[in-house]
Amino acid sequence: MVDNKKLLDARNVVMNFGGLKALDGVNVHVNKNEILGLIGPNGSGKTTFFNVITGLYHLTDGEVSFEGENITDKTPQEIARLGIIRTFQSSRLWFELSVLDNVILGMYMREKPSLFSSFFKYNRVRSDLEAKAEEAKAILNEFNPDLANNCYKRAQELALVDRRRVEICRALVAHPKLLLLDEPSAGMDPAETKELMDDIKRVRKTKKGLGIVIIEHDMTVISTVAERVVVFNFGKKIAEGDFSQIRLNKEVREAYLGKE
Amino acid sequence: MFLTFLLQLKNSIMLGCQYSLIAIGFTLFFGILNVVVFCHGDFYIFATFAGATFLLIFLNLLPGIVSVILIAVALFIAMVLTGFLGVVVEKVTIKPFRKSNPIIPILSTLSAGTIIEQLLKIFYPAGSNPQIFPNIIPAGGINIGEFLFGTNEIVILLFTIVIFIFMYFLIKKTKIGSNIVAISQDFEAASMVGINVDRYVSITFFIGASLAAIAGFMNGIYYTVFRYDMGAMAGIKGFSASVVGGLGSVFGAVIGGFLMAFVETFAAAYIPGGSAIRDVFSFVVVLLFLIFRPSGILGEKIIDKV
Amino acid sequence: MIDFKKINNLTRRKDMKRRGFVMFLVVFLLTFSLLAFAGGQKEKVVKIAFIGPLTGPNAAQGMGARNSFELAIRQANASGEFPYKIEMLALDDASDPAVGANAANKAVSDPQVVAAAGHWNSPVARATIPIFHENGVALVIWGAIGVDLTDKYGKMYPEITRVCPKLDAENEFLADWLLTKQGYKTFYIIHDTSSYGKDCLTFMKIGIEKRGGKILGIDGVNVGEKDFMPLLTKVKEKNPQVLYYGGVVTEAALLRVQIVKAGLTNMLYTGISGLADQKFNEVAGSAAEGTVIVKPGDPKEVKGWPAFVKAYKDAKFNEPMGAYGQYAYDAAGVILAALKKVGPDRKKLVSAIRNIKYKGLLGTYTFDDTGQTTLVSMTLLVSQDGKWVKWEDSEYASGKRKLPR
Amino acid sequence: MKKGKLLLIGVFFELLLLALIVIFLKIDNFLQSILIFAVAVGIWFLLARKTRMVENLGMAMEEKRKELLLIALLMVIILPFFFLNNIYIIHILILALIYAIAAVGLDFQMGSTGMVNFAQGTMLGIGAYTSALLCTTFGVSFWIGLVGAIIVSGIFGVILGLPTLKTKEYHLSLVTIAFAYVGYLLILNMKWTGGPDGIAGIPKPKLFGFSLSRSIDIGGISIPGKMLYFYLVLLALVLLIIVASRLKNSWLGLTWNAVRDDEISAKCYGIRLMPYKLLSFVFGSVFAGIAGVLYAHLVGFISTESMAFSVDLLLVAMVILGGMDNIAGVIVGAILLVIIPEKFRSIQDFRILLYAVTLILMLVFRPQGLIPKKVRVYRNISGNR
Repeated sequence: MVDNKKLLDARNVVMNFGGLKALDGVNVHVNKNEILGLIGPNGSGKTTFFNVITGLYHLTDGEVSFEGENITDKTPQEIARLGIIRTFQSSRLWFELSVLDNVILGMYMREKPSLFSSFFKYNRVRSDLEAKAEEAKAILNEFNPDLANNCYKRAQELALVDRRRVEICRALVAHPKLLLLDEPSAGMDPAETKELMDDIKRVRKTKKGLGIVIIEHDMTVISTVAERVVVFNFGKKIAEGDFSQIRLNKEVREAYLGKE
Repeated sequence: MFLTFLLQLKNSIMLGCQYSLIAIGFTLFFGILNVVVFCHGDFYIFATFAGATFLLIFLNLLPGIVSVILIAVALFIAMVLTGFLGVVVEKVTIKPFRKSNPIIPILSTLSAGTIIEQLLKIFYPAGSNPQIFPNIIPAGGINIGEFLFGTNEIVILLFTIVIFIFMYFLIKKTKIGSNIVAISQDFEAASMVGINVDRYVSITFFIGASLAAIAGFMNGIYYTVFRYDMGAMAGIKGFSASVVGGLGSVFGAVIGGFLMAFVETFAAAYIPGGSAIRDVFSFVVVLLFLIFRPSGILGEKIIDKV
Repeated sequence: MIDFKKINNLTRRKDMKRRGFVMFLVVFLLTFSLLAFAGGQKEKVVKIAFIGPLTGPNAAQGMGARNSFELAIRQANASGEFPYKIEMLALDDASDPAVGANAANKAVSDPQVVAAAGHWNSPVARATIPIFHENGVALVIWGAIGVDLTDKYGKMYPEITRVCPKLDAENEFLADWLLTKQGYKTFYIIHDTSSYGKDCLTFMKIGIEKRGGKILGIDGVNVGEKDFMPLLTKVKEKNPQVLYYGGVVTEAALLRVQIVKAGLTNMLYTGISGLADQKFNEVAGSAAEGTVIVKPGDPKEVKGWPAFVKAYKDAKFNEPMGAYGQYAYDAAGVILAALKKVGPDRKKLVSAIRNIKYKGLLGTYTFDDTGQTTLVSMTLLVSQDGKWVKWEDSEYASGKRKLPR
Repeated sequence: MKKGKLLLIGVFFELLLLALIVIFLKIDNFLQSILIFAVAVGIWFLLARKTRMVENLGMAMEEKRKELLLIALLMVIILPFFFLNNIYIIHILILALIYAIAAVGLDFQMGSTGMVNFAQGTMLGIGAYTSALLCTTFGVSFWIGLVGAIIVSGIFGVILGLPTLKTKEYHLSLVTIAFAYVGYLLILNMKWTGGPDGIAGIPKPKLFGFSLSRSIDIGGISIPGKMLYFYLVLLALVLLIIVASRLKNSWLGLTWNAVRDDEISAKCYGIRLMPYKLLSFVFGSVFAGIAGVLYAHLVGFISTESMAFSVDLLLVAMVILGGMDNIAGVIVGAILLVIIPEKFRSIQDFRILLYAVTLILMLVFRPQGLIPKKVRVYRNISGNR
């Protein structure tokens, strides 16, 4: 049962790079507690859509609102603080930091780091950080015990799968309300993909009210996890609905499935 | 009054020729590898040494030969030597660090520059003293009324213009140019479509360094006195010029070079006590550009890719 | 002491190798400690410190002076008038006050050092003078000509004396010659922004204005500047009779060459000892012709000179003597004379040097109450056919050639 | 492995190190010093190859950190007593510590936040000039001069940091270069800074009444004033190290590293770049300012030579050589680059050349520096290592 309160609502979003229209008036909304699949051929503007929502790109026209609040002109930082957290296609961890530090930094927004305390209440700051470390370790353990065991590895030493896992952990500890996953399964073999999907399912079970948008090429992922699917092509939304309908949609077939 | 203004204009153009030639090198290197080669100024002074040395040798070995040919040959040798120096420096101090933190190449090239400078100082005969550039261009020149246009100035100006035109054709019209441009737009892609990236990197460094060589040679002709430690400042000025013009844009580098020269010359000429702090003015201009228009005059806007 | 057995047990493998290493460590440690703490026990020597720019931009001057200084010491040892061996402790100040301060500290912290001669750069002297004062070691300045060194510090500290003439004397002499003897009226002053250049400006300005000359303009340039065209274009507009440059050889030569380029042929180019180096003529080439400078006491006058030059040659130093060699030589002479009188005692030497009357290479040295030598003689040089020629025997004096006006 | 034994190993190595340093400083002969250096390095490699010594040492550093650091500090405290008869070496040691302070400050930008800064030497100069001017013209005490310098250099840190809003990497490096030159030229050409003459006669600080310039007698042995100054600087260094390590091990350090490693994901986790970059500049500049004050009052004379571009480069080299984002490393780098050249004075002209060559070799073969940075360790969490 999905309660149908809109979490994110993007109305006719337009994004221009010079001449080229990366997004051409798309309307997308995400509900609480739902997993929205976002598919479309390469260069159809999926990632651009993420960048617009998270405020990395400033959109040319249109409006994005989150929980009824207009976030069109907000900075990435402000948007993140509202609870929209994303992962990246080419995973963007802090590579010279340890896995543990990466996850701990995910909790940055739950903190109010103050210079004063780092001088004069240093011990408290440390003990607090160590508590955070415990929490980080716990969630790493949930996803993959070896990660927890090698939590002092530098992020750059990790395998691709683990990088994505760490990225998801990092995102979760930020207590997001809306989680944007950009091709989490890219470059994984079926087994790994399977694990990943289980992880995602588990996440949405444990985290109440969390909305997830997931960009994917791998249709099996979409078909298993996504409750609703939106299809982009050339920066336009060409279809919307659940996967079974989508796959029958003629336009989509030409644009997308036709390719496979 | 107005005459003085014209003369100052000429002075700044003379200075601008050198700055822009150095700046082009910076901009080429940055374009192709996204590195700033901090020893570029030392290429320049190295070339001045090389040019002077070979001119002296020629003038002593075969006196009475048409000096134009001698100059051409000496310049050519200087260009080739400096060009190879550039290639070597790239191989040793930049190639190993293509993937690493940009701080590293900054430092490696800086120390490479120091090494060149020190080698000149230690191993060139009486290298720590000021050196003489043989006076090859006949004195005199054209006098338009009070306005004196020295022969060497005319030579430098014409030659610089030729170089600019040559560069334009090289970049726009030749295969080399198009490939270099391709690499600067997307290193990986270029290597995928089968451009021998390393080769073109070397070529670029050869070209850039030999441009610095030309600037160095002109430096000799124009000032006739030079010293091993005059490279560093020239390098920093060239770098500033290329940034002001917009790193990555050759034409911008030219504009930037002349702009810097104008600022300096007129600060020295018209601001009371300005000659002592002329560099302050040029650097302030650089700072203003960096703060309000980091992409420079012609550089394309810097957006970090996601 | 450390129980090596334990350490062996720590390091898990039980072969003899490791014991070997640890022993090796110990042996190496002991040997080098011995090597370190041995030393110092030598025959009775007295050291005189020499400080000067042995590296850096002014290394040429520094090395020449160092050699001349060493020459004097060698001669003293050879003379056998001293019951102990005299050694020179040559220290580098690299023309950098901080390095100079290090060197001064090194000198005063060596108990064998009884006195010191130092410095070509005035800023370095300003940094080291307090150190020598604090430790009560006499410092004879051989090359730094900043006026305040004696006028200010020399007055305060008895340790400080100077054998070379100070900078204002030279400018005074030059100004007098230009205005009263030659009757030039209008001047333009360019100086580098070093303290030398600034002092030049100060005293030349005084000298000119005192004699009713007119200064059309003053400009500073940074050391290392090479492009003087904007400045000279400005000067051309003002059209002075004389351009005075307060600075040193490289910029002076660059300036000279560009003066000709800028077509300022009817203007006299002049300066003081900063230009007094054959290098200027070499570098400026034909442009140098007709440059007039003042240089303190041309040594070639004094009769001891040929012997000195010969001795310097025979000593087979690698570097030429430089413009200040003779002063370093006499600085050594002053110290040695005082040493002969009162023996190796820092305190006694201080007063002995101040009150000395010493017949040196360039003349008889006595010091006034600021520690400045009273021995002053100036020579006027003019660049003629790529050489510095004494004004008196130049073709300009004889009227064969004319100075620009 | 028993902890006591670990401690023993640590102490043993520290003693060894101390002995080496003392010997190295005592010897005046260039070749001998080189020889010692070679032997030391050789032994180190042998140990690393053939025995567990080095691993154990590493373990000791982990387990017995506090104790070992304390002992090390004690050793540094007794160090000057080896040179009672040679103030010069104490002078050099003081300089080393002073540059270490400035280098640790520079590391906030280069190591923690990944911004190259060629103006640290200029900041040092600014601090030195501030205190020098205050003390000579207004005759205030060293301590007030120090406070003044901290404030002024902090302000300049903000000014230098502001352009980082717009610029990165090479552009930023040019900003700092330009700043360095402008600062240098302005101070050189202004009247009230003494221009090229610099400022002489900067007083030695007074501690509990007596001035550090004169030597005092304690139980027969006279302790030279230099030595007291040494302890003053050492105290400053220790305090600043504590400050630095607290900054780096608290949230500030983490966020700095986040900004260094990836600005975009930093943004996406709510980290605002500007304040953190500014902070790293401000702290760095304040450290440089303090170093400058200590320098000015040590030499007693300050002029623009002490803030020339070469000083900026030297400081950068110290950070690289020692190891970015690692306080211990940076300090080692600073001390090496101050002490070794003193030995190289005997080969005068080749000195700078050797610098440059070593730096390049360093970058090629060990870019992470002599003592590379380590990952943060959180003690009381389960399954550590």
